[in-house]
Amino acid sequence: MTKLLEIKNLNVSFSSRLGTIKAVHGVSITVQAGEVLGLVGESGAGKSTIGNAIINLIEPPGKITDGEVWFKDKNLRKLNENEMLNIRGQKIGMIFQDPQTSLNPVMTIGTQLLETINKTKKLFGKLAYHNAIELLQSVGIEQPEARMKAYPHQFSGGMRQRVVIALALAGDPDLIIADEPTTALDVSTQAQILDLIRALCIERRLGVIIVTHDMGVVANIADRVSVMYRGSIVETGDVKYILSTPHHPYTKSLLAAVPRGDVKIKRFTSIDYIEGGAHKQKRIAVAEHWLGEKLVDNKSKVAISITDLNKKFVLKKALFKQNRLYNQAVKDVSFSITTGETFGIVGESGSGKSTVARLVAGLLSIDKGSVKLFDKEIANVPKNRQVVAVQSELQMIFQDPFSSLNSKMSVEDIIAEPIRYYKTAGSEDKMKQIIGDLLDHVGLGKNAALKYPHEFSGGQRQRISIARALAARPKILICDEPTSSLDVSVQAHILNLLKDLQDELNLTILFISHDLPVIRQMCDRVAVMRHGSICEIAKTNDLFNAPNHSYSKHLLNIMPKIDLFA
Amino acid sequence: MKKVQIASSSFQDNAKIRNALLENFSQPTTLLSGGLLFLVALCAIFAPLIAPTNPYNLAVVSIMDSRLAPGEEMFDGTVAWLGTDGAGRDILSAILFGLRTSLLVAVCSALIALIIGLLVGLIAAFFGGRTDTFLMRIVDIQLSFPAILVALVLLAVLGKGIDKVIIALVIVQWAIYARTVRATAIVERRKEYIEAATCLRLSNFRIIWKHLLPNSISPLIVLATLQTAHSISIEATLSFLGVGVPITEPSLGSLISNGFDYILSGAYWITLFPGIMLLATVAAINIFGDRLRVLLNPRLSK
Amino acid sequence: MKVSTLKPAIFMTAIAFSLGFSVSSASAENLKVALAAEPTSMDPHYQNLTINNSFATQVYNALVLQDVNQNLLPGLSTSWKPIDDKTWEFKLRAGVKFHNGSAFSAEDVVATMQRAANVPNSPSSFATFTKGKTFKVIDDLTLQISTEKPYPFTPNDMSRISIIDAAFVDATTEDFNTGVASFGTGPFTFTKWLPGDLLEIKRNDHYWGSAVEWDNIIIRPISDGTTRTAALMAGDVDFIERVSPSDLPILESREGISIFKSVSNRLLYLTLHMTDSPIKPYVTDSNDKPIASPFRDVRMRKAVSLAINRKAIAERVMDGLSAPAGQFSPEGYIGYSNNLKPDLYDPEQAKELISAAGYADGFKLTMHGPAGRYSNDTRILEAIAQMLSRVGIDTSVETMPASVFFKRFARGGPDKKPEFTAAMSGYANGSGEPSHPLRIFIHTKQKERGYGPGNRNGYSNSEVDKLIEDGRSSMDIAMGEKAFIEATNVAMQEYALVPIHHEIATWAAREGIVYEHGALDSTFLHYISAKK
Amino acid sequence: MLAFVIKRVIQSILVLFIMSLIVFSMINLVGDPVDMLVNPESLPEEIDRVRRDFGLDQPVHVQYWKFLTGAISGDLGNSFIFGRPALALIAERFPATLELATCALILAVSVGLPLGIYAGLNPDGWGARIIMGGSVLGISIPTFWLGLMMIIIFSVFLGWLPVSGRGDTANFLGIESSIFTLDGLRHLILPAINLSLFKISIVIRLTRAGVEEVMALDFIKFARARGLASQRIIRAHLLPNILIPIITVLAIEFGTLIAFATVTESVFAWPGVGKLVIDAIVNLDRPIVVAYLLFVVTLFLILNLIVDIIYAALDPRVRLQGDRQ
Repeated sequence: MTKLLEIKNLNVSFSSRLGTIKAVHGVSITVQAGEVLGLVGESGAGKSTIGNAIINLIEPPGKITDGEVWFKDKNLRKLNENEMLNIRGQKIGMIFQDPQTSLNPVMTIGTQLLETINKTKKLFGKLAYHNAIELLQSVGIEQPEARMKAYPHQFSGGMRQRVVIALALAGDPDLIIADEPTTALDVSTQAQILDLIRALCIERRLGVIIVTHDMGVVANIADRVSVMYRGSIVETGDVKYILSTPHHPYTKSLLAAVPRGDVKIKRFTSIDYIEGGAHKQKRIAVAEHWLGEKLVDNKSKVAISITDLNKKFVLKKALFKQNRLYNQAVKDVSFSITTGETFGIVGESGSGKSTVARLVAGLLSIDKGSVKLFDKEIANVPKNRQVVAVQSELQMIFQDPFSSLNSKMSVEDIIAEPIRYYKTAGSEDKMKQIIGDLLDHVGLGKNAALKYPHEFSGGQRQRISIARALAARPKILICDEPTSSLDVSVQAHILNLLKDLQDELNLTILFISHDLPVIRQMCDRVAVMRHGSICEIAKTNDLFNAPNHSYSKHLLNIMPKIDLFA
Repeated sequence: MKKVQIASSSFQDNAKIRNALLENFSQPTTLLSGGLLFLVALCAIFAPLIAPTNPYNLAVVSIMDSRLAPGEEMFDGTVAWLGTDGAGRDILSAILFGLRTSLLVAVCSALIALIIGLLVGLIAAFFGGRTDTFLMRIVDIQLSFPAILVALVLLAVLGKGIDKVIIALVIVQWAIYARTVRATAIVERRKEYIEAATCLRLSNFRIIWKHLLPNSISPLIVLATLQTAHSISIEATLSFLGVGVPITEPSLGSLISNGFDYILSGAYWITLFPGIMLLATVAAINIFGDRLRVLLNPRLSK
Repeated sequence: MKVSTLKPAIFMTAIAFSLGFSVSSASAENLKVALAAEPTSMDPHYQNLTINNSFATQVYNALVLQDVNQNLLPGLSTSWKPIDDKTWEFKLRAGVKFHNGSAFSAEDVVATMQRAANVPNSPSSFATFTKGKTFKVIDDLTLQISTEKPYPFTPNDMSRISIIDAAFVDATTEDFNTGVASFGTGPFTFTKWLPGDLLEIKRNDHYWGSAVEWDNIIIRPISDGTTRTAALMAGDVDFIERVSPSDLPILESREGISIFKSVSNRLLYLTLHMTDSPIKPYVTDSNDKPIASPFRDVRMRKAVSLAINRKAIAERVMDGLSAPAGQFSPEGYIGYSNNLKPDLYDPEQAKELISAAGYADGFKLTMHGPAGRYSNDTRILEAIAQMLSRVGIDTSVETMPASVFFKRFARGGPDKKPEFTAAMSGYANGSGEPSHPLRIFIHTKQKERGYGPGNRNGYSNSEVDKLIEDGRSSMDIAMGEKAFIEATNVAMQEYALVPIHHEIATWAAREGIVYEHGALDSTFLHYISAKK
Repeated sequence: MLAFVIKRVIQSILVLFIMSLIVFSMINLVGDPVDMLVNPESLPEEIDRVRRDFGLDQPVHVQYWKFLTGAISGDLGNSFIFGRPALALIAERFPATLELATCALILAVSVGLPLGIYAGLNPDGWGARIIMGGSVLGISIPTFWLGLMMIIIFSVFLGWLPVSGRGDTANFLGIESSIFTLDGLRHLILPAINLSLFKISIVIRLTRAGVEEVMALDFIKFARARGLASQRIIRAHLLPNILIPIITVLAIEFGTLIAFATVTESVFAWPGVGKLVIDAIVNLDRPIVVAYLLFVVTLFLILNLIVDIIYAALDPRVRLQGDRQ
């Protein structure tokens, strides 16, 4: 095999008045033709920077400070901007993460394809048109002639990513750099796109660099993998080898943190290597604490009971009712959750799982059906004190750690809010002590109280969210994709914390996720949702071992598996 | 679409913001405009103390001193460094006092309009639905009136006076704030921290006051700066068109428009110096507002 | 270029042609004029408004004309005389033709009088001048006008109404605006009007009087004084009226510009309230408590007059464009009293009078006035406020748009009574009839008899009232004028009003153009001529 | 689309109704037009006659009802001063204003757009600093002051251009405009520049902000990664994306241009609607003020509607619905 690309000792730094941040240092990688190299690492590791550095598209103030980039027999670092124009697109294609933003929204797909073909292949007119049609066909787009005239927003996410791939292929490049190509896609689409890239790679003997944070993706597609940590490559090797026998402690902890779809484990192995700043968790004795005061009076065996829940959203308004278009987000959903149970809802985006969570939490109005919390009906009843009281026993953890905290309030104020509002602490001093305890308990440490949310990382913020929820002394916790935007290692910590809390406080948890392995690790029972309805409700083990519904089977089938280790 | 945000290292983020702040505040334009603004504000606040004469005191101003060239001596012996106007007011003093009036009008109207707009915008964004539609239609009506004409008609109705100019400017401006607040607040409204607050079953008032407001206000601060500059300009224009502040208590705008009658006769200083002051003030506020916008919008700062 | 005989039909066509396709080539015989305002209509009977009336004299003639000092001259009537106490006889001019070619006769006058009083939608009609008069045609060129009571001012009234062709008695205002009906007997014919932009008139070659020398006059309305001056300086126009006082120095110092000035009959005055109750608290003591108007006391009124430095206002505010006044008329003008001189500035005596009247501790006064109605009005008020403040009356000024001012001035108070304690306003005699200001401002208010509609300060003196009424019913004009002058003497010595100054009217033109000017500040285009 | 337009029209009529109510009652509070109209030498009965003739003796609600019934049949009343239909007066003057505003708008776009793009593409260069500094000045200088200064400099001292008025007009393709004569153009230059300066600055700033925003988007980066040259990226990818918001803003700005022309018109004695309406306000010629405000608001509403339609036409993502947001 010949070396297609060789990077030697690449250094990239971002300079500002406060100093220089080395985003990439001393990175050397090689890619052969027909090979897929996985570049894996967590956010901030510098992996995307490498991709941009190869085709010299680093935005200022970023700068390549050292190193060589050899493509075939050319040192790309020695080329000027004009010569680079002939490399980009023609020799090296790029695929970006979000197909939503990668395409010019006001230009048809056809025009974007043709302009690229004009430039890279110097083909014009009919020839270019036929070439474009061929390209669309090759990435699996049906009716390419008609689709040429369509605008990006008329495609689904997966289709759009195919168009992006077609654009990347338009110049017949030898190397494709795919930067998180499937992160923004649904699980099933993700699988298709990965298959497509794999197929193209073999068919056209392309070299491919896949930049990703997802071990599953790497396991599925890559031949070799380089693991990045804080701007450096800590380990490179054959995928099977690395996944089964990782050497570097970072790689080890990374792999340990990946939730397993095959077997449920009690807890994730503690990983200290990663979240360097995290405090040692200082536990408090919950039973004797303020937090546990209200635990004894468990009124009912059934915490949440839902029957025939319905919700639709107006898609298109119209003067006359019959002309309005609706989206039936939730259709006849029924289930009940016993106290102390963790109930999961799994489904792809748009399946209505988050809507169910918000309906239960009372954040959305209910069209039809009944929602009972501890036998108290809350659907479409006047908001009297009792309803509010029972509703406030339910708290929620949200998906996005950045928008779920009010950035204008200090952590102390955020957590204090329910305590102050309901005057549950007695005195200000008592309250401060409680807040300190809560922060200790979720593993942030007392000192976090005086800081503001923006001073914390995503995982830490999720801990603050949990502390805020705890401050309301809830009996029910709804977790809406609480870890989907976190790195795997951080995810493992948060999931461990949730497990602990449930044990200590006998919480009832409604856990929403699109990620089957996570569901498996967290839930006692699972509901599978699709198009607003529940396909199947089963005990977690039963579902994973013997799914009943065909959709459940499909989901399990396309679940990324890292079954190479063990 | 699932929203995937890459949780970049927080410390780096922080450094970036602080960096942007530092970089912005140490830029010469920011320093210059900020400094100028500070100076202007000082002049306005301490005008009665630093002005050589009190141009609003008719018992002191004498018509016999009218239209003295810069540097000439007035009857009572004071030197009019920037000359005197048609009524015998020392231009330097008149600028200082006029600045006070102009700033008072602009800042008051901007503040009051901001408060009204803030309330309307927040209520519209928070409650949504019919409340939103209703309030926004009112805003539309207000915005479809051309500002200068509304102010003109209003002042024709209300008569002259600083308070009346402020009322007119408030009526002209509040809707702009309301619309801006609503635009921001409606985005914030959908964020999860508002849902979290709802989960805590806090009262609507508390959610609006403690959560929605603090997060929706920053674009308003920028808008308020720019609107303040604009108000000064509008006030000057109104004075030019003959409505505005009383003649015996001129603002920068009325000084300019009064002085303009004399420009052909060579008494350039009556309109020129207040004009320069007006321009400097408005430009300084605008530049400062611009910088503030860059500063408060981390996306724009590099 | 002189067209001697032209058939009416051809003439009409020519006009119609020029309406549609006007030629705007600039030739030497064209004059470009910038006026401060434009007429609101081309209909001479639409609105009794100074600018309308002065423009109407270009296209139309009245029976009686006025010169620039409002002396009466023969117009379409060559002579007039009272034949008894209640009847005037007018001899009409022979051989006069309207612009459309039809001949002028007494019937046209009667028709005109009928129309003038009854123009629909007129915002201010000429009925005032025709009311109570009966018109009788004796023959084609003789007309008798009779009144119910002896009325000496019929010729003055007749100088105000433009005579139109009887054929157009039913023409609408719009017909005049578009030129369909606008045929007069005046020195110019109407060519076209683009409201707000320009107004064009053309020489009437068949004019019965002395011919004008301009082929065409193009009038542009430019309301801003500085812009008007700039237009003259830039050569855009040849002639402007109402030079801003502040622009005068530069125009005077500029080569190639001539300036014409004359003291006009436009008076600026202060009115001081003199009835018992203050209408609104515009006078307060030093503790801001409302007090009754101090100006009930004639000494206080005199003190105000003495405190005003009229000379300083003339020099400093008006740039020399005002003449200190002590009565309604300027010197040499009808109704002028030789006994009355403008008060000289005497702050010491003013202070003494104030002490004597019991106001030594001073008081606070708010003066009101219109903004932008009279030349430098707000500045004059400000200057007066300065001067009053110096003699111990702590004065502040409130100005407002004229529309608001006049409503409040007349009826702003409770019961629709005048509102202000001290206010500044202006007056110019339009008809040249000497009793006019006395009847309007000085006579005790008697609404139903038409006396004192402008008497807003409550001045009342039965001796003065009698003099005015006697004068107005005497057919002996000389006798009447004596009575009016006597009434003026008394009223002014009691400061029924405090006169400030007469404005000096100004015109400016490029060199080579002369303007015959007098006490009227309106511009009469046929008095503009080229220097011979 | 049709539903959208219908809904808009209904809303607009409502807006107009409320607005006329406000303006009508407001003007009624001010002063008495009769004081401005009637010659002071007139007899008292003449004053009463005028008040009666204009219907001003009736209670305001009766006057308003009369106005409303007239307005429905397209009659907004006669000007008190000119005695002619207010709408006709406005229509007569409108071409001059339209001409001025159009020229100012063209100037604003043709100057502002290139400068804004330049400043956006080279944000740190000296050129951009000068342009942005200039735009701050442009926003800061009050229009009237600039106008007067321009007259002083270009007309009085340099004598290059005429001071005021509209100049000769000519008819071309049925449009009577001063653009078609040299004299007309000379008259137009100063007022148009004066009116456009503020808008130029606005366009510069909008464009610059748009450029910076769009240039940071992924699709631009992707276009570069596809090897497209900068020229092509600017022309085909950047421009269409910034033009959409700018065009829509401009349509609204056009409305404000017409409203703001009031100031420029009174400085340059331009015979447009603005001057007419200022005089009307001063003289309390209520029919004209009401008609003009209704006219301007209608114009705004129509422009808004057009903006939304243009937006939908230009941006394939937008589909018009019965609701604005």
